[in-house]
Amino acid sequence: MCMPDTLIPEVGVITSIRDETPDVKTFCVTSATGGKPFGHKPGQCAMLSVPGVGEAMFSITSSPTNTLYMEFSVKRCGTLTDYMHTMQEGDGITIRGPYGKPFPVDDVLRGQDLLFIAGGIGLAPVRSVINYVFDKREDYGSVDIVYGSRSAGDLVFRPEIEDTWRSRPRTNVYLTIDRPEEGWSGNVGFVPAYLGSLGLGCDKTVIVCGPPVMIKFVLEELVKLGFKKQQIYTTLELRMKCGIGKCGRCNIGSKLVCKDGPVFRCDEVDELPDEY
Amino acid sequence: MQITGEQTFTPLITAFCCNWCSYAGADLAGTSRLAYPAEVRIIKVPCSCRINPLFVLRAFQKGADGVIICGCHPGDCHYIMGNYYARRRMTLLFSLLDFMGIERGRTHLEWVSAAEGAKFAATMSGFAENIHKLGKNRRLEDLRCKSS
Amino acid sequence: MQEQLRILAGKMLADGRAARVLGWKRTDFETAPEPSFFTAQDDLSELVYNKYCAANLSGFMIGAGKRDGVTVVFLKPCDTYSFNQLVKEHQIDRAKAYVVGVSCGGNAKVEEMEDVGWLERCLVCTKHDHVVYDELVLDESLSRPEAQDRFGGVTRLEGLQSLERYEFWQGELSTCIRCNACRNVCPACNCKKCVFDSAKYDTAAKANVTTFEEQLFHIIRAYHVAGRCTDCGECARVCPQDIKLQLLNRKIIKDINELYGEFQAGQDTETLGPLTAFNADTDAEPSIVHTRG
Amino acid sequence: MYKVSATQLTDVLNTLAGTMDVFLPIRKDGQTNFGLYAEGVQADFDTLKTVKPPKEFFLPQSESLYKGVVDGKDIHIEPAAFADRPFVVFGMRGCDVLGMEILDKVYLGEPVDRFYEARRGHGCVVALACGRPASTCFCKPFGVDASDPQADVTAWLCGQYLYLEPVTERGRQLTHKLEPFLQDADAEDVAEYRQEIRERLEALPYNNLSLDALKDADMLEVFNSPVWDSVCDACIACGTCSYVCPTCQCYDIKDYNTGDGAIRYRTWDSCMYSDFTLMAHGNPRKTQKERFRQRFMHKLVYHPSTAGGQLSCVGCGRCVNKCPSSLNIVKIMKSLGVS
Repeated sequence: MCMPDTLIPEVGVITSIRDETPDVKTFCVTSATGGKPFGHKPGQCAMLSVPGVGEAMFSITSSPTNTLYMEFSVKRCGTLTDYMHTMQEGDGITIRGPYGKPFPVDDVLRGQDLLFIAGGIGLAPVRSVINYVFDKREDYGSVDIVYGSRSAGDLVFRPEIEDTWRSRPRTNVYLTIDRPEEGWSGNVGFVPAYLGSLGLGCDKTVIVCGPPVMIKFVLEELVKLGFKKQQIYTTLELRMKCGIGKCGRCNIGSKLVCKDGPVFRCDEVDELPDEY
Repeated sequence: MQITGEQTFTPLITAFCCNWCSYAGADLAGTSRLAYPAEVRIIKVPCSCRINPLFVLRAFQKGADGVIICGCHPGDCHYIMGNYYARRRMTLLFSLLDFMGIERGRTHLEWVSAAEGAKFAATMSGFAENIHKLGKNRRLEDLRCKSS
Repeated sequence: MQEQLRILAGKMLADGRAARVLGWKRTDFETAPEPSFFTAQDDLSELVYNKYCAANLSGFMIGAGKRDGVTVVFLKPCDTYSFNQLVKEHQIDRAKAYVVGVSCGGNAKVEEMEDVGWLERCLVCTKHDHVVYDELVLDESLSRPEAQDRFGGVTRLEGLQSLERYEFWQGELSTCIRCNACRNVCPACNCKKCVFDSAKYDTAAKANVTTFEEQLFHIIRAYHVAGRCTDCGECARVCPQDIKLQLLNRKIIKDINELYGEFQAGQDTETLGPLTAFNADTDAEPSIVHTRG
Repeated sequence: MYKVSATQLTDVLNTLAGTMDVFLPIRKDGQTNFGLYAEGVQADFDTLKTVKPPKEFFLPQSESLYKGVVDGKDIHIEPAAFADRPFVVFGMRGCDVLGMEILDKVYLGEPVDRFYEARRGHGCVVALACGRPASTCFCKPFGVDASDPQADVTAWLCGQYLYLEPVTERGRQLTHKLEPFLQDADAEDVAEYRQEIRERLEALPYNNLSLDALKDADMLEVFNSPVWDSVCDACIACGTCSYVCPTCQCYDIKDYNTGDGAIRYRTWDSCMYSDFTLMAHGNPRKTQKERFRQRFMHKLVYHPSTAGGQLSCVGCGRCVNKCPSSLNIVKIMKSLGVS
C-alpha cells in the first residue's frame, strides 16, 4: 500500500475534556495508541473531524513542549463544534496536521521581550506560544500578557493564568472584562484602552489574537504607543477545507491562510487586500 | 445474485401519517390486532400538508421502495384545509414522478380516519402487495445508501 | 426600436425620473449582449435591443427594488409575466420600477456566438402581449416565428412507456453539471437560502454524486416553482448542457391546466396560484395519476 | 511521425479500448462532452470544445476520499482506493492541455495530492490540433499553439489521415500499441494544415490580445479598482464559468451519511457561490462583487504572483460561450487594461 493522501486523517481519541467557560471546552487528544499524533510548533493548526458531522481547522492550544497530548480549546459556534461539545472522554476523533506556519519562536522571538494581547477565545492559539516560552524561560526576555473578554466567566484558562502564569519570573498578567460585574476587582474596559493605560515600552515583540474588530483597534493603539508593524505578529482564520493550500478558499490576496499563515507579521497583512 | 432477488425481497415502505386521523387509525389497527405488513414504517406528521416533496424523495433515497401518504378525509382536516392543499400538491408530485419514469405504483395517497383501523390495515397490505409486485426501487435509488 | 429606447432612457435619466436604466449592453459579440444598469446618459450609446437580447431582466428587479430611486426596465411580453408574478409575490417594489414594454419577434439561440435558429421558447410562445407596463415601445413590423404546440414535447413524452421516459430523463439529467445556472437565472427561484445551499441538509451537494441527486435537484426545483413558473424559458436557455428543462415545468403547467383549469402564472397580480388554492368539491384525487391513460 | 487512414480510426480506438479506458468527445443532444468510448460509439472530433473540460478525468467533479464509521467510541477510516486503470484522453485541445499544466502545479506541488497523482500517472493525453478554432478562442496570448498542441501524443486530423506524433515516452508506448495501423509520415504532411490553422487563428477577434497590462500588476491596485463595482452587475452567481473552466481548481469537502457510516468526498466548488467562504461567524466576502472579484483576481493576479507570472487562464473561451449573462474573463481583462 502506497502512502495515503494527506487528506486522510489519523484516528485519535479524546482523553479528557475541561470546561473553560460556558461555551468553550478544552479537549485533550492523543493517538489511538497514546502519545501525540504528530509534532508541531506554536501557532500551527490541525484538522479535527467526526465522520458524518464535519471537519474544521483548530489551532493547537498546547505547547510543543507538552509531549503527552495535544489540546484544543473549542468554542461552540457551528455544526462540528456543537457536536464536539456533546462528546465524552474516550470518544474517537480524527485528526490531521500539523498545518500552517508557526510563530517564529526559535529565531525572531528569541531573546526578545514579549507582549501577548488576546481577546476571548483568541487566547487559545497564543497559549501555545506562552507555555512554550515559559518552558524555555531563559531564552526569552520579559513577558506581558494582556487578556480581556466579555465577562469574568468568559476568560479562558483562568486557573492556569492565576496559578501558573502569574507566578512565572519576569512576567506580568493584565486581565480586563468589558463590563463591571460583582466579584471582579480587576480592570473593566476594552483591551485596546486598557493596553494604552499600562505604560508598556514599545521595544517588545507583540503577538496579538482575538476578534477581527479587537485586532483592528489594538493595532491602532500599538502604533500610537510607538510600535512598528514589523514588531507585531497575529494569527488569522478563514474557512478552510483542505488545510494544504489546494482547495482555494482561505486566501487573502495571493496568500493562503492555511499554508502561508495562519501566523502573519502585521506589515505583511498590510500588503494584502482587506478581505478577512 | 438475481436468483435470491425476487424471493427474499422485503420492501421497505414509508408511510407518512397525519397526527390526527391516520396515525390514530394506525393505532386503532394495532389495538384491534389487525395485521398489516411489518415493512411499513410510519412517520408521524402534524398534517398531510406538512409533507414536502423533498420528504418523499428523501424516503426513496434512503432506501424506501414505496411511499404512502395518509391524511384526514377531505372536510375533516384538523387544520380545516390542510389536506386540500396536500391533495393538489401530491397529485402534481405523483404526476411529475410518473412523467420522469418512476413507476406509478410506488407513490400513493389515502384518506384514513381515526375510526378506520381496518381501512388502514387493508390500505397498507394492498400497497405493500403492489410494491412487492413492482420489486426493488431502482429508478429513484441512491447507491451510496445501499449497504455493500 | 433601439434608438427609441435610447431616447426614452436618456430622457428618464436626464429629468431625474429614473436613477438607472436596466437594459442590454453591447459586447464584443453582437449575439451576446449583457444585462446592464445604465446610470449615465453617455453610456446609452451602448444600449442595444435586438433578437439576441434574450435575458429576462425581471429577476434583476428584485435587487434593483432595494436600491434608491426608480429603475427603468425593458421587458419583452413574456418577461412581463415574470415581473407580474414577482410583484404578486412581493419580491419587486412596483413603485420603484418603470416598466417599458418592448416588442419581441423571438430570440435567437446562440452557440459559440453564432445564430443557430430560434430559442425553443420562442417557437411555442403564447405570451404575445405585455401584461404590465408603464409605457410601450412597439414595433409592429416584427413578426414571430411560426407557432408550434407548446405542450407537444410533453405530450410526446407522456405517450412513451414509463421505462422509456425514465431512460429519456436519465440521458438528459446525467449531463447536468450542477452549475445552478437554471436556478439562479429563474425569476421564481428567489429564496434567500435555497435548500440546495443549506448546510443543514446533505442535499447541499455541489455535484451530482449519484444519479439520484440529478433527479432530486431537478424534480425539487421544478416542483418548487410549480404554479409560479410563467414558462419564460430562461432555465432551458442558460443550461450549458442544453437539458430540456422546459419539459419539466411545462408538464406541471399542463397538469394544472387539465386538473384545475387554465392558469397562466403572472397573468395578473391577484388570482391565487393553483397550489395556494383548492376546490374542496371538484379537485381530483392523486390516484388520477395512476388511473388515467 | 505516423499516419493512420481515417477509415481505420474505429479500429485504432477499438485496439486502444482493449487495453485501457478511452475517453473522447461524444456528441449527444447537440452538446459534446468527453465520455467513455465503447464499440459503436461515434466520436465527435469536429466540435471544438466540449462543454465540460477534460480535467474531470484527473480531477473528477466528485470523488470519495474515504469512508468513516463512528462505532460507539471508535472511529474506522477506510481510505478510497487510488486510480489504477490506465486510460487515454483522446482529442484534448491545446488549451485544455495547458490547463492540466496549471492544475499540476497546484495538485502535484507539495504536499502532493495522491488521488490526482495516481490519475495523472495512469492517464495518457492525445492532443488534437484545432482545425476550426472559434471566435471565442484566445489561446495564443497564453502561448498555446493550437496547430501543434503538445501532450503525450500530438494528433492532426487532416485530409484522409490521422497523423500522430509521439512526444513523451508514454506517448511512444501508446503509438506502439497501434503499430499494425501505422504508416510512416513526415512533418511536411501536416505543414500546410498547420499553416491553415494559424491563418484561421489570425482572423479571430481575440487572437492577438496583449496581456502586458496584467504583467507585474499591483495586487492592491487591481483589487481596489473601481471596475469591480459595476462589472458584476449581470452576474447571477451561478457556477457555470467555474465548472466549464479547465483551470478552476477549488474544491469542497463534504460528508454524506449513508445510514451505514459517512462518505467523505470532495467536489468541484466555485468561488462564485455565497457559501464558499461562509463561516459560523459570518462571511468575509459578503456580496457578489467580492466573490466575482475573487475569481478574476485569482486567475489574473494571485495565481501569477505565485506561479512565475503564469495566468490561470488558457483562453479556451468556454466562459465566453457559456455565461448566462454574457460575462467572461476577456471582458474583465479588457476592463483592467488588456487590449
